[in-house]
Amino acid sequence: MISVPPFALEICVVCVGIFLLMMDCFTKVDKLSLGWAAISGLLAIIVLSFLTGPMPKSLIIPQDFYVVDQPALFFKRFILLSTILTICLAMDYAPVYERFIPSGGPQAGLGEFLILPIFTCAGLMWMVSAADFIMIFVSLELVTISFYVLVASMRKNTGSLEAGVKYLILGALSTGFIVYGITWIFGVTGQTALREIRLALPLLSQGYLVAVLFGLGLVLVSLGFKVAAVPFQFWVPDVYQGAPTPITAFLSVASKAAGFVVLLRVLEPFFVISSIEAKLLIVLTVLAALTLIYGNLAAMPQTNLKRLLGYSSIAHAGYLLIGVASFRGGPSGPIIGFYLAGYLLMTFLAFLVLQHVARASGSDEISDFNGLGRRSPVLALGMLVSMLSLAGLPFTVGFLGKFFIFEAAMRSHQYLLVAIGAVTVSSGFYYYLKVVRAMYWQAAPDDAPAIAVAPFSKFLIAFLCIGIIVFGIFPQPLLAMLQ
Amino acid sequence: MSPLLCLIVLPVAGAALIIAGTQARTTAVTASALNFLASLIIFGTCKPDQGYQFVSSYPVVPSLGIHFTLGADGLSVAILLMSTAVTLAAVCVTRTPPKNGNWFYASLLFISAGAIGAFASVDTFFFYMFHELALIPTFLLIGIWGSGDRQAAAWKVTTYLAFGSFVLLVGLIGLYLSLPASDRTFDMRRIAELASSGTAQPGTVVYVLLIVGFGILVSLFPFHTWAPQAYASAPAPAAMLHAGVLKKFGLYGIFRLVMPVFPPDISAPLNTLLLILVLGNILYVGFVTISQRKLDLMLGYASVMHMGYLFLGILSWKTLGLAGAALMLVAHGLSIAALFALSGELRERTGTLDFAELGGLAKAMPTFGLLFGFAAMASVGLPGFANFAAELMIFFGAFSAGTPSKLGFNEFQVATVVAVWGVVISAIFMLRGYRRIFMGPIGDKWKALPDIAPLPRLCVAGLIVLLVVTGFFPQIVLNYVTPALTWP
Amino acid sequence: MQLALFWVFALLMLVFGAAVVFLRSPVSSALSLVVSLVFMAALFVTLDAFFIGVVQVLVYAGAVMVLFLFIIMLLDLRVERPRRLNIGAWTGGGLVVFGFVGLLGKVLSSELGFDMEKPPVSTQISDASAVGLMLFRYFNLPFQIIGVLLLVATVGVVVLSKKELK
Amino acid sequence: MSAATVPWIILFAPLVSATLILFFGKYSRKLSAGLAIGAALLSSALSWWLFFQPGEVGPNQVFWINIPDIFTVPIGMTVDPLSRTMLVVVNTIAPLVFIYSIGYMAHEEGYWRYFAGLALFLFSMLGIVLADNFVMMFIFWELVGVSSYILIGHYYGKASAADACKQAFIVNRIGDFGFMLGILMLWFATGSVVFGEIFAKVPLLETQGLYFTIACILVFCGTVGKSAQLPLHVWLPNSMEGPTPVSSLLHAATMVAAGVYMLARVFPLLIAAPIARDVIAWVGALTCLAAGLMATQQNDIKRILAYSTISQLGYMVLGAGVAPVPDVPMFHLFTHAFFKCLLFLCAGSVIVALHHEQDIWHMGGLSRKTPVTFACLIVGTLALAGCPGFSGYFSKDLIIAWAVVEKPFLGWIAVATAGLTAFYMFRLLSVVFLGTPRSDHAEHARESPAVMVIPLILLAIPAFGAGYGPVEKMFFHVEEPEHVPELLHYVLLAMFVVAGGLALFLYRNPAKDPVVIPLFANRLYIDDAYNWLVKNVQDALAMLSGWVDRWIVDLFVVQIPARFTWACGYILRFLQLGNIQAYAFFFGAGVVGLIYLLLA
Amino acid sequence: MTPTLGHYLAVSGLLFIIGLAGVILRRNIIIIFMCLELMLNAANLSLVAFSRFNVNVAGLPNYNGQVLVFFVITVAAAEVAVGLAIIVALFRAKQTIHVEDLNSLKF
Repeated sequence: MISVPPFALEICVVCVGIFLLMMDCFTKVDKLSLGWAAISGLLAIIVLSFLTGPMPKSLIIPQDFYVVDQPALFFKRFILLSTILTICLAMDYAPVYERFIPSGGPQAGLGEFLILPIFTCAGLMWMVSAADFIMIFVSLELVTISFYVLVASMRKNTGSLEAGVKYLILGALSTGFIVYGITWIFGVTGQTALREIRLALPLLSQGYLVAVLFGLGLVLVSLGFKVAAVPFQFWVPDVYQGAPTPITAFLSVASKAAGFVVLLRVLEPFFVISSIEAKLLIVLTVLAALTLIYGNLAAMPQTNLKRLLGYSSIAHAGYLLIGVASFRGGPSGPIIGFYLAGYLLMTFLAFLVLQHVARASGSDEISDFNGLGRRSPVLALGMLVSMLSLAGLPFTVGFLGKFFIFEAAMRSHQYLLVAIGAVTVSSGFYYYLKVVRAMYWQAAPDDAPAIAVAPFSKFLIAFLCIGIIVFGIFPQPLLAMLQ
Repeated sequence: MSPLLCLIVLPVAGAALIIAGTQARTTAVTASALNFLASLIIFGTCKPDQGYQFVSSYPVVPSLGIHFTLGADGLSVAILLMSTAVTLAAVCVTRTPPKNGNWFYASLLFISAGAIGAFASVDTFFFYMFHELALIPTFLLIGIWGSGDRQAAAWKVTTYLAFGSFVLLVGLIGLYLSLPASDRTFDMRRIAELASSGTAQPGTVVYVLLIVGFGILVSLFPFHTWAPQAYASAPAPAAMLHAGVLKKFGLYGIFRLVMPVFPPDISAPLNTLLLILVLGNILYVGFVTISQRKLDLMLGYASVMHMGYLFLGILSWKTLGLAGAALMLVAHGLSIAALFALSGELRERTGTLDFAELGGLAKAMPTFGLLFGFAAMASVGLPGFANFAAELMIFFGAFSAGTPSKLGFNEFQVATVVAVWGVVISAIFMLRGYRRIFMGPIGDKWKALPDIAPLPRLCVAGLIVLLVVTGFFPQIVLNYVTPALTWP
Repeated sequence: MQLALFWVFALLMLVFGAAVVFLRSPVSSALSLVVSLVFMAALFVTLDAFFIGVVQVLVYAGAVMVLFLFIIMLLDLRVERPRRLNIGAWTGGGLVVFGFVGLLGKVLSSELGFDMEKPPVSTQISDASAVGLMLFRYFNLPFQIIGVLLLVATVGVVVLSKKELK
Repeated sequence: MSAATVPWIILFAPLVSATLILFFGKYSRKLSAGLAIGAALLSSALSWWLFFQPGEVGPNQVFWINIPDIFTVPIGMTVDPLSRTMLVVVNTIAPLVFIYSIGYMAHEEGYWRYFAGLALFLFSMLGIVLADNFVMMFIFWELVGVSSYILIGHYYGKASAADACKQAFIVNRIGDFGFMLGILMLWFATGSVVFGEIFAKVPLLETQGLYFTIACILVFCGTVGKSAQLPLHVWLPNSMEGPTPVSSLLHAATMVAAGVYMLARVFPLLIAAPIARDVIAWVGALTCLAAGLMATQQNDIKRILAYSTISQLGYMVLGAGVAPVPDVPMFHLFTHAFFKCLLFLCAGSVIVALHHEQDIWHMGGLSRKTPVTFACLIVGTLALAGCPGFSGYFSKDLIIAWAVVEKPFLGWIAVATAGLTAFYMFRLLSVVFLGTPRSDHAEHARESPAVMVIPLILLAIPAFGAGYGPVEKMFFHVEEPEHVPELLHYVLLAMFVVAGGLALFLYRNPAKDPVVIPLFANRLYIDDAYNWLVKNVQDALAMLSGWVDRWIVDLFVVQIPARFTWACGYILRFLQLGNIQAYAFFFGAGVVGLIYLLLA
Repeated sequence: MTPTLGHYLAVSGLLFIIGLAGVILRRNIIIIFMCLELMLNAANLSLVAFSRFNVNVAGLPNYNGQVLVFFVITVAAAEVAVGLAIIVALFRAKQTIHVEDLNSLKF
């Protein structure tokens, strides 16, 4: 039984990335084969992640800022999987991508487009096991900067560029806030490691707690920015709409997930101070409420599916924030993990189908789905499943996620949030079913183009559908991984 | 594999096959016919007085006490039989729509599977999940193949029921959390035990949540407005399944999760209010029904109105009223299904259900008129049909409910008086409808209408025969349901 | 003496910082940014953080500013097109700014500990070596990550600005 | 065949035949008629056999609903003198009518429907007669309603017939509403629905004076609906839309008699509730007066008979209200059954003879064309008008006598009505049969076929003789009240002579009605009042609530919340201005707000 | 008489706010970007101040802060590089770097 040290995982990821960059740079291989190589490499790393042993007691990476616990491992796999799916989508997206690249040849820029997510993946994996503010900051920045590049990388598409700039400015703004926040927390506690902070906090005088709260607030702001919590969500719809579809999916799943993991990690030490805990309860509740309302309600009038999914990702951030806000009922980590896992499946499924339809019709409008039920049953079925799961219909993983969330909320007496949930869930049904209506009620326009679905995409759709339904009925395996 | 599981799996498998592309109609008919036979066998082998049988349980989320537990006692067995019968009838009377009919049949089977699953579940969690399964098929059925203002109706019913069932979900979670943390479970039996032993004390809030949640699903006044419109625009088989079978979910839930759990001191304070709502269903909706000018809307409102009787029987909180309500549940399912089947047939023939345009059709279609007459009389609550026995028991139960042994009138008795007047009201609108459509001089354009086709005739006749049998021998059903509805 | 120096540096830094915001021509904004950052470096020095000060001057005045000016020249940005005063933006901005000032005041006034004088430090080891040691011993992993980050940045810049990708 | 099983056969034979007709009748007219008549004859024979069985036939019950020691509804047969008598009456008249129908319906369509309806009707009536508990009686009560619906609506193609049957059913339902409540109250008080057990608890009930009285009056509502007492009598004249044999069955033996029979059945209760009896007596007296008045101005031969029926039923109810024993009204029911059936059948044969002409002003001079019918009609008329020596005389005068003794005022009302009866019957007689024909139909009228005439003759016999001592003794034991005022009989006799003579004098072959009293001709405007109520109250209310449901309830429960949510979303999305500065501003504002929350 | 911690914090806070104000008020993306740099540096100033005023038993300042400053500067540099690249790409595509012109994605 071989066992690798956990931090080897990220190193392997980075090595894969660098190796592929070299290949891309110095050889004339077909870029898509790079993608396959990346996928297989990351798959191998997932396998590897099941062989990790305990952290070696070495000075190189002190426990203080690199923890590897069960959730962290789960999320590493989660992120690896989402990266793989992103690369699959990206390979499928290649034809569209090439249209928007100032190209000096076939498959221009595709290599970078397929390889950069690997580094993002490494950054995310570091994020989920970061336990020190410096570590958090650095890995966060790695992720953010690589996303700047990926979002803006379709240079001949003004939408992509505009999205890039918006993400850049607001992202940098939130970077400023997190740095300033970290500054204050460090300044008052004299520590950057969460464990140390936890120890230091109880010794502080009342006045310093104000400063701690100030810093914590600033950190919350920029984490809220990452997970798209209202009122820091403004970038989301625009960037989602503008960015290349695979990147949008990657953003909405992986980056949000990592954001939530960090959020939980960062909040945890501050709960020891009861006054801070009370304040946090209020703030988180308010954030969750605003996010729920804004995301769900503003999604209702949308007509562009990509943008709609942007709003829906805000909405789901809201549900996840309910989970965060109901920490009083017990640890909300597993619940959030489960919800995110489900969210991964259904979001990638949705974007996969969207990508096919959009490539055929040339736009992301919901009306492009008219009559899909007869034009391409497979895609329609996939979209149906993912929409129902997003809406939270039973026998899909989405329902279980919501169920666990609201169970926790009731358990911790968050009745306000539950009440808001009643409204938002039913409006959620409305806007997700808008897509179903387009697919099955509306007749297809006569000039509706035929949609080709590669066998591999079919396989992916089937895989994701099955995942959604199976975990919607037998969640136990996932939950076991999270305990 | 437990027989109940196969009851659920058969329709689902049928739907899957249909989507996969087998011949839709034959598959659906075989699946539902087999299901009907299976439920007959179950009905025969079930021993009503021995509580839950055919129990089979698979753990799903042990940490939360969620198990996939199937089981059936007399009550659920009776309702299951009704459900499968109605499903069979619905599938048979279906006229395969021109475009993607396979989805039509698949949706029907899914609705049926959802209802059956709900009635066969002992685990509250799956009980809920199965009911939700029927939401989207309804949406598709009404939205794609509906008539009239189908889109508005489909949106309304879907979002509204989604809202209602979320309220219900919250209520169920509340119930779950009100159990002692040591043994929290979703098992109905255990919940009932814990509640009766007093270890679990769910509060009034939970009670209200459950009543409102179930009430919305059962179209309790004033949450009823989704129902008539939906049934009016739904294709006949969908209306049959939804009004006949699926809607009964709410009442079944009250039998299972409200009756045994909440002691009178929680339920009593709200009785007056609920009675007022029930009278709203019977009297107010009754008048609304009288004012309808189209058959489909009239039937929709009528089914809403009859829910009032059911609720009255339930509120009586007495075995007599409850048994009556359970009998009514079966009877109403059968009769409303027959009525919707016929009105669907009628729409297929005449293209309109407007009283003003129809008339004297019995001349052209005597058998049709006869069958409709039977079904109408059944739903009016004429002796000889199960509905009468049910209404009778409900009235007796409700009249004797409330603070007992006092000959002065309490609120229940007042309510009963009004409810009995509802019998007159339902006679008024049913006979009016019958007179407008089937009696009087016949219009020229209807003279050539062909009489009802053999297969629909067979289905409707079958339903009516069931009604008559249970009407002559209500004891058959009562023997099954009564043990399930008597608590210490 | 130290206090006087501090105020000089601080005020100049703030003034030029404000200049970045309020000057209309990008070039002058950029230049005043440089100046402001240089004075900040001076403040670093007053805090005995010589190494950081030097890095500050090198990286910002040296690299970043050049980059900025270069781009500005490349795009030859003229004076920002004359703006009609955007009331909404200004009132909004003002509100946010004053709100933030208020918060900052609240925080600073909440604790006497902030009024402490500079504690004396033993100066036998230079801060450069100290920071270096920390960096390579203790913060090794973040340091590696920064490496990856720079790699990504490089690739990204290439992807984003190469005239014709191959 | 034991006496215990006979009632079941009697009861279910008609149902079986009805079912068979329902399935096979449409294939052969003979078959349907044969089945129905066979069943009728069978149960008739058995009834007579049962009538001569000595002694009580023990309670033989099966349970219809049985929730032990909570609620049990048996289906049981009572065989006591009362039900025996009623069985005989019903089962003697029914076969005759069935047979008569062969001729009457010979050329009608819907033959099997008709006979199935008749059989079902008979079944329901027998059920009422044999019922041994309230619920069972209520069941058949309703079934009578529905079978009358089927039969009255036989010509459903005619709008008037369709409306009539609907009205009949609904009005009966209204009566049943009261009946049901009465049953509920009695059950709640005694815990049982079986007559015997309830009667046993009468002493306990008497302690609950008001409650008990209300219960009895509510039960009486059933009678009001079923035997067409004021104010629910309107359906009966309209029910003349049905075929004439149906009317005769309806009025003579089955439907309307049910109400009176029920009163007799629950007599032990009524005895204990004096106030309720007063109500009953008053309703009866008023009904018989009002109906008599209305009858004097009708022009449709069947409607005249219909109102006379109502009036006679009024007598019976009055009798139930005043007499000490149920046999008094039952006796009148008994005699009335025969002569009223006879009268209707005569009317029927007249109508057939005139090719379904019913307006008496298109008849006349039929005495020579249809002698047999004429003779039978005279017998019936004399019996109905209470001519001494005819059956009606005995029974009616008995009731009047009791009324005069117990409640003089009501008594004299009854006496007056007796005069009215004579008047309108002789009016009918002379207008239809005497004088000259007023239409060519009447010119060429011809006696009906034997299958219709023979029942007439058969019925004429009891119509004449059913009132005499031996027959009376055989079925009832009634005694005159003591000290009846002597002149009562002379007054009645005078009434008969004067009124009859007056009628014959007034209506000696006039072209049109010499006496015109709109108030009576328009049936005291009661029907109009009902129409007004239905139109302006019920339907208006329905419209209103329909509107409310559409525009108020739906608005507040569904539309407004939905629209509001959507509108909120629509507004919220405009926060997404697309302008980075705006985003930065919101961002900053968010930061400030959040930290204020934290530090506050 | 030396400046206290509070002085440094106040000054850096003001600088931070100035940067924020710039981000909100200016419409030229490059200048907005400069203002962001300003904010980062303000943060650095207070970091250094904190690390200087928080002396451990050995009499050494808390160097974690300065390490973080070092990282921040590096990251900022990288960010500037990428950001300017994006801005250049934008300018090439749309011939503008004014925020008003970036409103094709909204609502």
